Order: sequence, then C-alpha cells, then structure tokens
Amino acid sequence: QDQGPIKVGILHSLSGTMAISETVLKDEMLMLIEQQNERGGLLGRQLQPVVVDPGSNWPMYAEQARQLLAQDQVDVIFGAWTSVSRKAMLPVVEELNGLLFYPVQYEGEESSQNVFYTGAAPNQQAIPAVDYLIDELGIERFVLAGTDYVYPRTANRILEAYLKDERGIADEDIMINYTPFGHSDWQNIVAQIQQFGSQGKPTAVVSTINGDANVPFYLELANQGVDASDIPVIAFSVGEQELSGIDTGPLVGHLAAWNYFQSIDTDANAEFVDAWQAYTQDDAAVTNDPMEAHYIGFNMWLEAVRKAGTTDVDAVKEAIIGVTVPNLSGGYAAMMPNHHITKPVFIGEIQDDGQFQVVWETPSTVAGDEWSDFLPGSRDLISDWRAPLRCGNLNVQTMSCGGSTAAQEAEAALAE
Amino acid sequence: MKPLSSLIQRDRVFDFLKPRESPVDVRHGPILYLDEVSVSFDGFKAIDRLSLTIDDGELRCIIGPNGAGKTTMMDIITGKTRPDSGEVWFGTRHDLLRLDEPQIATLGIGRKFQKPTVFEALSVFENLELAGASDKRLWPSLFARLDAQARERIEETLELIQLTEQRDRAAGVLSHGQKQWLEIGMLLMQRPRLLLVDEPVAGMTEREMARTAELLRGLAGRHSVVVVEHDMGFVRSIANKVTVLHQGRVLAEGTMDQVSKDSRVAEVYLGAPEEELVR
Amino acid sequence: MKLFPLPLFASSGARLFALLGLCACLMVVILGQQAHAQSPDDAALLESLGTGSFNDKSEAINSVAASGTPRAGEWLEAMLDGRLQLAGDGTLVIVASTSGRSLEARAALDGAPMGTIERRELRRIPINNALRVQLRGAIATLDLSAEDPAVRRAAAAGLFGRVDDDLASLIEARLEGEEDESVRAALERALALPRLEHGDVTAIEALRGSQDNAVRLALTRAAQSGDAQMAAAAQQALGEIERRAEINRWLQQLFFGLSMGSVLVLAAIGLAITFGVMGVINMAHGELIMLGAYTTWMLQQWLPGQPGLAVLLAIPAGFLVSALVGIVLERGVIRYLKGRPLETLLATFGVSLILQQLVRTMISPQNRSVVTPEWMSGSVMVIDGLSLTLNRLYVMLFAALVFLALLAVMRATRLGLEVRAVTQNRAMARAMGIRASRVDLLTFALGSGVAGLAGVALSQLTNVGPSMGQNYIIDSFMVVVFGGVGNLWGTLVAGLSLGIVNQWLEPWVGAVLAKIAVLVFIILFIQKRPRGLFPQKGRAAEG
Amino acid sequence: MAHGWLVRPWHERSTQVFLFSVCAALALVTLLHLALPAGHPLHVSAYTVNLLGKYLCYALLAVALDLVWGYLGVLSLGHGAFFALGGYAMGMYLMRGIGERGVYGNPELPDFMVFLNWDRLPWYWHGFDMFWFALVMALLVPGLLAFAFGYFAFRSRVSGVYLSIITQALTFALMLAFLRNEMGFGGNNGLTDFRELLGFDLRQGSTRLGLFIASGVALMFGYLVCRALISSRLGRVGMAVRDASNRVRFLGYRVERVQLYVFVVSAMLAGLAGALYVPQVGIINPNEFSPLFSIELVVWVALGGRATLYGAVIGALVVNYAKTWLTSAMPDAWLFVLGGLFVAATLLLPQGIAGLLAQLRRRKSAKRDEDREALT
Amino acid sequence: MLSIDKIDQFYGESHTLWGLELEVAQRQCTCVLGRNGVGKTTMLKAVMGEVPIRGGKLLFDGTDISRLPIEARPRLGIGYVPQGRQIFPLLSVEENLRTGLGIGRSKRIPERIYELFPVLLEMRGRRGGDLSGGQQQQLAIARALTLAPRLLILDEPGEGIQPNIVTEIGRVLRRLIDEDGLTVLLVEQKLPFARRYADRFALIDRGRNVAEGPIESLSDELVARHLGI
Ligand SMILES: Nc1ncnc2c1ncn2[C@@H]1O[C@H](COP(=O)(O)OP(=O)(O)OP(=O)(O)O)[C@@H](O)[C@H]1O
Ligand SMILES: Nc1ncnc2c1ncn2[C@@H]1O[C@H](COP(=O)(O)OP(=O)(O)OP(=O)(O)O)[C@@H](O)[C@H]1O
Ligand SMILES: NC(N)=O
Ligand SMILES: [Mg+2]
Ligand SMILES: [Mg+2]
Repeated sequence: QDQGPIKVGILHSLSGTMAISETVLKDEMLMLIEQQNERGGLLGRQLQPVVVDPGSNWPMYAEQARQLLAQDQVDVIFGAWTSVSRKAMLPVVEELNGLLFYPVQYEGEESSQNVFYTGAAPNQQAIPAVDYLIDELGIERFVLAGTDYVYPRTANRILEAYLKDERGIADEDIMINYTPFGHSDWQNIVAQIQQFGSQGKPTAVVSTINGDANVPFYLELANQGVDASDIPVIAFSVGEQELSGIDTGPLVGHLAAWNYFQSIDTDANAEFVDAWQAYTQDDAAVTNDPMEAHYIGFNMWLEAVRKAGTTDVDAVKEAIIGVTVPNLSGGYAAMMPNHHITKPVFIGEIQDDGQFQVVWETPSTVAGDEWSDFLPGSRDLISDWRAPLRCGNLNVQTMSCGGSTAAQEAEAALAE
Repeated sequence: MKPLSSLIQRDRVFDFLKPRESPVDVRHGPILYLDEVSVSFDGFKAIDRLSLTIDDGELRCIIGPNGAGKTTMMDIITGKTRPDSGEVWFGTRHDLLRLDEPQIATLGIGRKFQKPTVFEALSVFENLELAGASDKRLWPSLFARLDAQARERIEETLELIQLTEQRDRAAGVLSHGQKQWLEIGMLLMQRPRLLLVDEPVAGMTEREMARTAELLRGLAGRHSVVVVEHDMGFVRSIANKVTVLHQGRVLAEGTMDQVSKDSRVAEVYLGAPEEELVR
Repeated sequence: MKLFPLPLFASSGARLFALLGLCACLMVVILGQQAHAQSPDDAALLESLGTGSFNDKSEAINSVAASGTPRAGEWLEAMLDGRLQLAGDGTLVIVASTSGRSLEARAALDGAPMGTIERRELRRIPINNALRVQLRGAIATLDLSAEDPAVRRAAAAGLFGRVDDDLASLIEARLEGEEDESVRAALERALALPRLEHGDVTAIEALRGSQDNAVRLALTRAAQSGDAQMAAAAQQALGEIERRAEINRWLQQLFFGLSMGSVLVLAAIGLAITFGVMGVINMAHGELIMLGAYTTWMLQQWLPGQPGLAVLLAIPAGFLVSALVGIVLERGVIRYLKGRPLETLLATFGVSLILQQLVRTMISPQNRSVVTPEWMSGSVMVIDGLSLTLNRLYVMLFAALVFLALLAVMRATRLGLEVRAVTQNRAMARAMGIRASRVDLLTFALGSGVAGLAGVALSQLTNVGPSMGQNYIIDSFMVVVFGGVGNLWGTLVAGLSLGIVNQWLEPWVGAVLAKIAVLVFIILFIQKRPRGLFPQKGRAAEG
Repeated sequence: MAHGWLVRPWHERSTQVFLFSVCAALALVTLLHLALPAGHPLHVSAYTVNLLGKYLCYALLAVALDLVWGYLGVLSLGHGAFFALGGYAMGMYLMRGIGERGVYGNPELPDFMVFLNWDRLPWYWHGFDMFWFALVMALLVPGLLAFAFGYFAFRSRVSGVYLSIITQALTFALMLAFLRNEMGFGGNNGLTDFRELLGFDLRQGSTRLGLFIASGVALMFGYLVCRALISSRLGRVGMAVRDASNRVRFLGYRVERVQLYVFVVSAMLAGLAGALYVPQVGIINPNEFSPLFSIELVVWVALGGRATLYGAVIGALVVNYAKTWLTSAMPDAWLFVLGGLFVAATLLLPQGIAGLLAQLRRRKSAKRDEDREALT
Repeated sequence: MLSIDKIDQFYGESHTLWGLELEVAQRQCTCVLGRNGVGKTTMLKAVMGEVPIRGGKLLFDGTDISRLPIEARPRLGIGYVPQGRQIFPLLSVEENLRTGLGIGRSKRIPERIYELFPVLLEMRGRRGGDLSGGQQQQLAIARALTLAPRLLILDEPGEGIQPNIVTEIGRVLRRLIDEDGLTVLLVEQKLPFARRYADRFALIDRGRNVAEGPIESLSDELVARHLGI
C-alpha cells in the first residue's frame, strides 16, 4: 500500500445548486495536486486525485464520503461547502477515521478530531467585521440580513449577543431579517432597510445572504438607490466568484469581510493567481477565500504527512497540529489544537472591476474559535485534540469532556 | 342452456333483474317527482320550470328536439347538475337535491349515459362486477370476494348483452355498439328501482333494437324506466306514455298516437313526412 | 467653527463619515474662495492626490478643492470615477474610460493627450467610501458656481439636506447673484432646512408636503420644540407628510406586488402555451428561460460597451435561441410522445438535466454578469416620495407586451385555433386537414421562444446561472395551474395576484412565512375552485 | 371475511416472483457479506450493504407512489413530503437517543437547540425517546397529513394536474417550514450525528446489515399491501376512478373515500420508507421535502414502468444505482448520461423497463406457443 | 371514386378487417351495413388513415392514398363525420367549423352551412362540448362540409338526432349528391334511412364484405342473415 499513489479525495458538488461555488474548488485541488506531482509528489509517491460529484444532495455527501474512504481508500478528503453537507459527512468520516479539510467559513459549534476547518470561524470574520463598522464607520444601527439557515442564524445570534452585550447597541437598533434560499424578490426588504436606515442614525447591513440570492439583492439595492455611502452592506458570503456574476458598477463601496482577497498584493498571491489563470486558461478567472483555505489546508496536510513520514491518518492528525505554512496574504497560518487555523481578517470594498480593495485589516492573525464566547451554551467549551486531552468539547468549568464518541473512543483506546 | 330469447320474455322476470330493496317510499304517490325545475347555463335556460311525475313501475318515453333538455333533466335527477330552482323527489321521502351522486345511486337510481361511458382499462367482466357489487362502501369493497351467485349473475348479464366472448377484453376496445350494450349491462347489474336510459339504441341494428325493446318492457312493472330516444319506431314499440320536451319544458304528453298527432310536436320534432321514416 | 446639528445630515440614511469628510472639505472650499489664496503649485497638488494613505488623500482633496485651480473639478471627478490613474512612469493621467485593454489617456496636469496606454501599465488611484462622499460634496460645491445653470441647479438640489451654517451663508451669497429662476428656487429650497433649524416658521411652508426624510426628521424635532407656534405648524405639516407617505407606501406595495407578479407571469406564460394549451409537461421550461438569459449575456460579450443595444437585440435573439432549442426538443423527443403526456415529464426532466450541465461545462458553473443598461438602472420618481425602480417598470411593460402579443396569436391567428383543435382531438383535427405535427412544432417553438423572452427579462432582475431555471419551474407550473390550465388570462391574473399577495404579506410576516402562506393559499384556493381561477367550464371539461 | 385479502396476492405469479427475488437478493447479499472475507472479489462490503439498504427504501417509496399514480391516477408531486416526515420522526428518535453524548452534553436537548438557546424541549419532541412511539409517528404523521390533505382535496374533487400541483405546493411549503430554524427541526442542517438505534450502534456493520434486511422486509410488506389493495374490488374501483371518476359515482361508490384510503395507505408506506432511510444515511434534512426530489421520484416510477409496482422498484434501483456509479465514474459528465437515459427510455421503452420485461415475456410465450403448434 | 382493395387490418394481434373490398361509385351514396363490432367504423378509419392497414390498397380517384398521412386526405377532398361526433369540446361552434377552413378553399364559413343547420347559427358562440348530443352531431356534419369535400364519409350520422332533422340530413345529402356531384360513403344501421337515401349497399360481416349491390336488391333474407342476431 505504501508504494502506490497517494489518493486525495475531492468531494465537491459539480452539479446542482452548489456547483456554482464548489466546482472551482475541485479545479483548484486538481491544480494543486498537479503542481505537487510536478514537484515530485509526496514522500516520493505521486498524488492521485479521486473526484466524485455529490450533486448538491446532502445524503449523497455521506454516501460518497463513505465510498471514498471505504472503497477508494483515499488518504484525505478535501470537500464540502455548506454546513449541512459537512454535517452529513461528519459521522462517516469519524466512523471510518478519515481526514476532511473543510474550506468554508461556517458557524462554529462543532469540533471533530477528523475534520480540519480551514475556513473562518465566526470570530475570524463576523466579529472583526462589526468592529470595523462601529469603530471605523461609526455605525449605530444594524440590519442583520441572512438566508434562513444555520450559518446565518448562528452568526447573527453571535453578532446580536456581541452587539448588545459588548458594544452596547440597543435592541431597537438591530433589525433581523431572514429570507429563503434563492430569494429573488428583494423589493420589500430593501425598502424596509431603507426605512430602517433613515431614522437619523448611521446604519449598515450585515449580510449573511447566501449565493444566488445576492445578485438580485444587490441589484435591488442599486436600483432603489441604496448607496454604499448611505447604508453600506458588509457581506460574509460574497467573494470574487460571486461578484463575477454581478455587474459591480452600482455596488462600488459595499463591503465584504474575508481572510483573503484576490487583490492582495503579495508575491505568493500573484504566483497563485497566475497559476490559477494559467490552469483554467482564462485570464479573467478569479480566486477567492475558500480557495485560499484549500491552498492552506493542502499545504498543511503535505507538511504534516512529511513530518509524520506516512499518510496514516492517526499519525497525520498528530503531526498536523502546530504545522505552520505561508498563507497568500504574506503571513503564516498555523493549525491550532482545535483543528482551526490562524487567519488575518480583511475588510474590502467592492470595486467596479469585480475585485475588492482592502480598506482595513486586523493587526495580526486571529485564531479560529469554534465554541463562541458569546453563546451561553458554548462559552465554557474549548477544543483541544492534542494528547492527552483529545477532546473536542471540554467544559472548562467542570473540566469534563462532553459526549463526542471520538473522544470516548480515544479514552477507551488509552485505557486498553 | 336456455334459449336466449326466453330470457327476455316480458312475462318472465329473472331473478337478477329484480330490483334490490330500496328504501324508497312509493306508497303515497309517484316514484319520481319533478316540480318547477329550472336550470340555466350562462343565462341560457336549458330546463325551464319543468314538472314531471313518473309512477312506480311505469315505462316512460321522453322525446323532444335536440337540446330540449332531456339529458340535462337526467343530470339533475342523478345529482350531476344542481338546478337553480325547483324540487326533485324520489318517492315521498327523498329529496334528491340534498343528496350527491353516490347517495342517489345507492337509493336505486341507475343511469345509462347518452355517450357510452365504461371503464376502459377494466375488462368487460370487471365493469359488470363493479356495477353489481352489493355493498359499495369502503371496507366491504376492500374485503369483498366474488361469490358464486354474483358470478352467475354477471355471466347471465354477459349472455344477455352478447359480450360473453369479450368478457376478458378491456372495455376500451369495444366497438361503439358494444359499449352501448355493456353500459346497459352495467345498468342491469345495478338493479335500480328507477332506470334512466339515454338513447339506448343509438347505433344498434334493427334486431338489437328489438331486443332492447323487449328488455326494457320486461323491466317495467317492477322497475320504473325512463327512456330518452329519437328513434320513433323504437319509442312506439315500447311506450304507452310519451312526454315531449321542448325548450326545457313539457310540450305534450300522452300516448304515442296522441303525441304524434299533435301539430306542435310534428313541427318542432317529428317533421311533416313522418311516416317515411317511422314505421 | 460650529458644526451643524448632526441629525440634519441624515437625508437618506445617516453617515458619520460622510459628515466629517464633507464638512471638512466645505470649510476649506469656503475659506479658499474667500481668501483668494495664492495658488500653490498645481503639480504638487495633483501629486498629493495620487499618494499616501486614505487620510492623506482626504487632506489632498480638501487642498485641491480649496486651491481654486481650474482643473480641480476635472481631477476630482476623474478620481471619483476611478479614471485618475498612475502611469508606469509615475505621472498621473486621466483616462477616458475604465474598461478595455488599452485606454485613451491625457495628462492630468495639463490635459495634454497621451494616446492610448495599456491597461496593465496603469494603476488606478484607490479611494474608499469616505473619500467618495467627500469627493461628491466637493464637486457639488464647486458646481454651484458652474457656467451651466442646469449644473448649478443640480448641485443645489444635491445639497438639499446637507447644508450647514457656513454653506448656508455661501448659498445666501450665491442667491444674491443668481438670475436663473429655477436655480434660485433650488437654492431657496436648500436653505429651507437650516432656516427651520434656526426657528424660522416660514421655512415650513417651503417644505410642506416634501417626502424627503431630512425634512421629516427636522419637522419632528421642530414639533417637539418649545415654540408653540412652531410646534403646531410643524405638527400640521408632519401630519400632511404622514398621510402622503401612507398613500405612497400603499402604492409602493402595489407596485412591488405587480412587479413580482409580472415576473411570475413572464416566467409562466411560455408554459401556459406548452403545458396549458399543448399539454406537454415541460420540465425543461426553466432551462429555456435560462437560455434566453444566457443569450443576453452572450450578446453583451459580443457588443462590449453597448449593454443597452445588446439587451434590445437579445429580445429577438433570446426568442430565437429558445425557440430553436424548443424545435429540436419537439422534433427529437416530444413528437414521439403524443398522447402520453406524463412521459413528457420523464423525457423533459432528462433534457433539463442535460441542458443545465451543458451550460456548466461549456460556459461555466458560475453565474454570469449581465449589465443593466443605463436607461434601465436606478429609479424614477413618479410622485414626490414614491420612486419606482426602472428595471422592474420595464419588465412589467415587457410582460404586458408579451402577454398581449401571445393573446393575439392564440386568439386571432389560425395557429391558435389549430393548436387548440389538435390538443383537444388530434385525430379529428388531422381529419380536418390540419397538419398536426407542424402545428405542434410551431406552438412548442412559440412557447419555448416566449420562455426565452422571459429569460431576457430576468437577466435584468436576477442572477444568470446554470440552475436559474430551477428557480422558476415550480413557480411557473403553480401559476399556470392556479390560473386554470389552458387559459392565458388565468395565467395573467394568477401571476399578478400571487405576486401581490406575496408582497403584501411580506412586511407582516417576513419573506419565508409569506412564501409559505402563498403556497397554503394556493392549496386552499384550489379546494374552492378545483380547476383554478378561470376553469374550463361546462360539460366538456367535466368529462 | 377480513382475513382473505392480504393472502390473495400470494396466489399471483408476479407477486410470487417478486417476493422470491427480493428474498433471494437479501439472502445472497447477507451471505456474501458475512461469509466471504473482505478481500474476496465476490465479497459485498459494508459500504455496498448500506447503499443497497438505501436503495430499498427508495424502492419502497417508489412503490407507494406507484400505488396512487399507477392505480388511482393521482399523480402526487409531493410524495417526498411523506417520506421526509417519516424520516423526521425516526430522526427525532435517533436524536433523542444521542442523550448526553451530544457536543454540549445536554441530556435532553439536541445540540442544535442548545446553541440556538432553546431552554426546553418543544412539546412535539416529547415521546420521541421511545422507539415505538417514533415508529408509530413515522406512520401516523404522514398518514394524518395525507388524510387531512386528501380529505379536503378529494372532497372538493380536485383532480389531475390541479391535484399534482397542490401536492407540490404542500411539499414546498413543508420544505420552507422545516428550513425555518424556529420550527425546531434543525433548519437546513436537519438532524444528524445519530448514535444508536434500539441500543444497536449505528456505526456497526451488523446494524447496517440489520437495517438493510429490515428495508427489504419492509419493501416486501409494502409490495404485498399494495398488491392486496389492487387486487381487491376496491383496487378495481380505484382503477375505474382513474379512468372515469364521475361515472363511478353513478354506480354508488364514494370516489373520494376510495381515493383518500389509498392515498393514506400510500403516504404511510412512504413514511415507513423514510423511517428506514434515515438511520442508514445518517441525516434527514428539508431537502427531502424539495419538490425536485418528488419529481425525481416520479421519474423513477415512470422509468421503471407505471402501474406495475415491480416496475417502480426496478426504476428506483436503476436510477439510484446509475447515480452512485456515474457520479464517481464520470463526475463531470454523469448528468448527460442520466439525462440521456431518461430521454432514451421514454423514446424506446414506452411502458418503462417493466414494459420491456413484459414484452420479452410475451414474445417468449408466443414463441413457445408457436413451437407447440409446430409440434402438433 | 374510392376503391377499397383487399385491405387487412389488425388491432394489435386481433385481425379486424379481412381482405375487405368495396367500390364507392362517383356521385352515389353507398351505404355500409353490418352488426355491431363487425368493423364498419374500422374500415372508415382505415380510409381516413386513422388506423394503419397491413395489406391491400386504397385508391382515391385512381391514386393510392394508403400511405398518405391523415391530414393529406381531407386535402384531396375527403370529408369525415366520425362515429361519436368527435367535435372539439372546448372550441366554440364557430371555431369548430373554422377548423375546416385551413385547407384553403374558402376563408369564411359558407352561408349554406348555417342554412342547413340553423341551430348552429343560434349556438354559434357556445362551446361545442356543451351542445346536446344531437346538436353535436349536426355540428360534426356541418364541420365536414366546410371542407367542401368531393367524398363525404359518414359514420352513423343520424345517431341521436331528432327525426325531422334526420330527414333533413337525408335530403341534404341527396341534394349534395344530385346537385353538387358529391359522393357519399355512409355507415348506417337504420334500414329505412338507408333504403330511402342510398343508391348502393354493402353488407359487412366479421370484417368482410359479404354482399353488395344496388339498394333495391337488399333483400329481407340478406338482412336477416347478416343483420340478425
Ligand atoms: N354545461 C352547459 N353549458 C352550456 N349549455 C349547456 C350545458 N349543458 C347543456 N347545455 C345546453 O342545454 C340544452 C339542453 O341540452 P341537453 O343535452 O339536455 O339536450 P337533450 O335534450 O339531451 O338533446 P339531445 O337529444 O340532442 O341529446 C342544449 O341546448 C345545450 O347546448
Ligand atoms: N382500438 C381498438 N383496439 C382493439 N380492438 C378494437 C379497437 N377498436 C375496435 N376494436 C374491435 O374491432 C372490432 C370492430 O370494431 P368497429 O368499431 O369497427 O365496429 P363497428 O362495425 O363500427 O361497430 P358499431 O356498429 O358498434 O359501431 C370490434 O370487435 C372491436 O371490439
Ligand atoms: N458554512 C456555510 N457557509 O454554510
Ligand atoms: Mg341528450
Ligand atoms: Mg361503428
């Protein structure tokens, strides 16, 4: 087994509604693997991608994760976008002891010894973003607008708690609005936002609106004349890929918070963007934050395998904590014991060429915090997957490790 | 086997042609009573204050020009169409306007449609079976099995409508005339108290017409029968009393001879050289 | 210097950063102009615009505005539009437009033409939101003394709600020398708010009935002021404004509903033909819509810089593309399924999968960006305080036209008669000499083409991507069926009423519940009218 | 009288063949899974067993749909709703079964409630800690919904596409409702992270095998119920309703009751399928309510062959196997193949796959007749 | 004018027409008689192309039309009044009539039609499906006449029509034959009608033409043999 190629499972939707976001991640992974093979592979072996398409169907993610791990015997999986797809895969990955690198910003409140979260936790995106709004723009009223699913719900709950408890924003200065997936008629909501924003206090919209619904949302904003200088919108799910599907002319000045922008001016990034454009044979091809997350995740895994000298999952899990690799914005990303990584946070303004221009960044990188400090249920929890703790949800008050089976199994294994 | 002709002799009413017990109360009057019934469609008065009574055991022919409202009248009696005004009583106890189609059917009113309608995907046999089933409620239908007696009855009916050979063919593939017969068979299987028969002999040959006439006459007495037909020869051969409808109301009523002498009837319906076509 | 009261500034949404920037710059402008400060070196001024942090630039903008240099307006405008760019050799240039590979440029300092420069050689001077606000304020103030009265008027109108005491005195001064009546009126209006702030009751008269938010806020404050006369007058004016606002809200809601409704109608109307009239359960209808939208995008790619023309051309082109695909679909598949309508569901479902994936592989899985032409962007103010978005107005109009055209085809042409005959009794229609298969083809092409038209319109409202059709297929079937199958009017009324119900509910219960409520409404309504809004009545339909 | 009806279909040849095939398949898979070592080429892996179990649930769902579509002429475009409700009932049981092993260690509240600050279990979650209750609910809730919905719809004589579309509206509305986090069903993330079923560890191969067999048995049961229904007189009334519902009324049958009864039975079977499906795939989420899933379901039945029941089974198996296989064999192009399959099947197999089988059988028997004739 | 030459027809496996032969002479009314289910309607459908034939030929004016699609046949001048009326239920009466105007002979519904069937003028705007049975039958005949056919095929046209109109239809047919040179192929069960208006008869039994000749030669013996039970 140690002689053949090392198999890398790629589990992103290439069809259905999620294809819009996930297809590029598949292509990116293929590119990274190709590059690595040109550099001589890993441990002297070639990397071999195994691509499957769950077709935006959540049970299918579980089925295919199982297939990749049990049938194809892949050594690692890079995949998923939505939280629900990750949740669907999670039991499978834990059961079959696989490795999953998840590249998208998410709501937190989860920790698994088999999953590595290379996207942002809420504290790496949402919290700094509202800090920027308050501290730099003097915003006093907030519209929290999101698609009605778990990530926006959780992010907004965290934000609400943070705004009220930490930043002293009054109840009536927060408006929360949820819309269905793919919502396309924003007339009323934009009118409401305008109304809400015209009461004499500087107002901003914090948008956790998902994918497809963004285009009609921004169009409506533009057409109803909501200018970024009147009511700026800061989005957590709108990146360069999404902008490539929107006429950004009328959106100039609206904001997004990410850990990476294509426009970031570093050599590493220029190289990455060039490679990507060459690989896709499209010099207008854009990169985005989840792509950087996969880039970092992939390099961390390479590093960890090298360090462990094997692709054996347990060894890699052990080795990867503490691994530090360069990110694309000129700094370093480190894998923390909670399987989250350190990231800088950038605020960018949309430009008319579909790129973001960084207008603010955190002075240093922020470590991902999966258990939010602003939610009563989880503020006492931490996660640490290093020996001997090996616990994803340690309650620091009671010092007991809550019920993840993985943890129990580890305990049992130790006892034996 | 008994010769077929004996089956339809009017003096020998066979068991399976007996009406089933129905709760209809005819002790104090007619079996069907329509009073001042009107119905209009988009302003067009199809039935205009029509009053009509059918006595128990009577065989009544209803004739009248195309569009006179004959079929519509049957629609009203069977609950398919709700009249705008008027009353319809079955016996003295049942106000038909308060009941829906299955209830009316269960009371014992059966109907043959003008355009033959049979269950095309089911076999001829099954068509008859469904029509004849004794208990049509949900659970009994679910657990029902065909007993020997019922089977026998179906076989007899098949014989009578001359579809024994086609018994297992889907009803959809029958010819037009065969469907007519099948529908008559279904009507018989239902054993209703009152039969409403809309143009039974359309598309039948002379002989078959004669058979149908026999059959209907045989039914009269125990059953009440209302026949709508345009074939005057046929009407003449069965009817003692004829009602002529015109523009939704009764134009004339009486024996065939009386009616055919009526000049208005001749004008709107029979036409002048009547004798040419009507034997 | 005293800052004007904060809330005054909140014309359409409060903006602290805007306030700071604008205010600072106005100060400098006024000082500069009053003092006739000696002109500093233009080159250094220009240089300062192109370098340094956002804060440095903010100061630079102030200096430029105050300098009185004749090029100031041009520089600031170019900077605002992103046309002020840094060439490779370090000189600042102004380019004619920002799109294209190589750009027409002239020197910023003296306007000397520099020919075309490769885009890669240029770097635009970055600005942020705060600078944008500052630039707009500076430009407007400069414009107050422009040659063209129209520009002056626009500048004065633009300053409404942003006038502080200093600016007020500047405007007073301008008013003295102003001859153009309309500009005078605009200036007077601009002054009304600060006058009101200063307790000038007569100012209320000038503001009466205005739906501007700044006015409402100012009046609200005035209504609470100690001055009883002032308070009463303000209160009364406010009541008037409220009443007007109420009517506006109502009208706006109606517009929202009708506009959503017309989108539904557009999406469904093609299906009303292929499904409603022909009885083909066309699951690929959404993909035909998508093709229309992609045609718009494609044309915009071919005609760079002329998005409007591309959209207009897309109307016939989108129709043709979808109609052609419809023809292929009919000839290749549906033709063989005559009399088996449910099988068309299976086959067209397959076709829809194929079309989606085809777009994903041949074009891209990502959304495509379709530009809204200038004349369709933004909104028009129909009455004070009620603006309607233009793109939606156009789409409504378009939907109405498409509907009427289709109605005419189905009612007044032979094709309309023949298709109905064919669907009601195919064999008999053929026995009457009707070329049934040709009729099918033409009708299906028509329905498909109309779906394409819907796509063209939708490209102006929402995202253009491979799965966009999926978003409309369910709604379309619902609208057609709700309206009553086979009835074009039914589709129209159904679409519009569902749109109105949805938009009317939305502010009450939120978007999600509104959608659920509409679905429940449909379910309940169908119980009342089991054959839709406009049922096929009579004996025939009852079967 | 009441005993006969379930037995009747046993005497039909097609039922015998069907039941035998399913039994044989179950036995064979079990044998190949247990008896052969993992490396053996004929070994059926736990992964495959799991997959097959999932397919069998889909097959049962397809049978349930075929009952109403094929035999009652009611094209339900919302059958996924009943499946999903059954699934949610089971999911709730499994969720309660996590107990203190959830990430927050809350013995009562599921995780998603904890971090969204629910302070107590909503009333409708009570009782789901008991398996029997969940199972009853998995049948009862879809059944009741079908009853309430069907009662009004059939009474109002909603039929044809109108009925199809309101079933679609129903499932769509349920999808939106279940997507709402306030509903207390986990929103879009749905219910996941299940641990054990009746004390059996869900991550154990033997549990999987058990579920697979249970699904097979459920499929046989469902098939038998449908068969019995169809071959009863009620079934024939149903078929008559399909072809001429008005005419049936004039014979004295209560059409709406027949429709309602069959619809409810079908919904309950769908719920059963959902209940078995969830522990095998490990997640239930509002996606199962999506109208497209229900349409796809119709496509399975159409492909397999409508109004045959076994055709529905074949359709479900073929499409889902094709999906599993194609999505990994040709992840970029599988939709072309699947879409093409649908198109080709409609054009070439007018009666679906079952029709093809029947045709082959007829041809064979015709050939046999010929041979016999030639001999005599 | 039309000759049906040894045609064989099958519904699936069941053989319905067995080498059926029939000559329809120009400007004459040929009446086909036969018991229920012997294949009369099937024969007419074969002529119209609604059911395929396996063997034999159909010659219309000497050209073989058996391979032509249905819609080409009315264009040659064949009008068809099918059994069961087959009117377009959701089209208005007028629209029903207009369907026949597509083949180009005339753009307007000939006045004559409303003269022949005045009730249709009265009901012009009503949906065809709402008409009474007999009205529908009249509509079906009128519709076929809008094609201005040279050969008119009628399948039991008198069915469900009030007697005076049946007589009227007979007269109209006669007039069209005698004055306009129409040829008529009629399937009819009612002997009096046949005897009065037809020129020739043909008796069909079990898919075969068992007897034909001038109508006068239709003897009671033949009737008893082939139309009896
Ligand atoms: N649903 C309806 N809508 C409009 N008109 C209708 C409807 N039903 C019946 N009519 C009209 O009502 C009149 C009576 O029709 P009905 O079918 O009862 O006539 P009828 O006496 O049975 O005629 P026939 O002998 O031709 O069958 C006709 O003129 C018909 O057009
Ligand atoms: N679509 C079909 N499929 C199979 N068999 C059919 C089909 N249509 C008719 N038949 C059979 O073919 C035979 C001839 O039917 P046809 O309709 O031609 O009879 P007909 O002579 O017109 O009878 P009628 O006088 O009753 O109209 C009948 O036995 C009928 O059952
Ligand atoms: N994790 C998300 N964005 O679903
Ligand atoms: Mg009638
Ligand atoms: Mg016939």
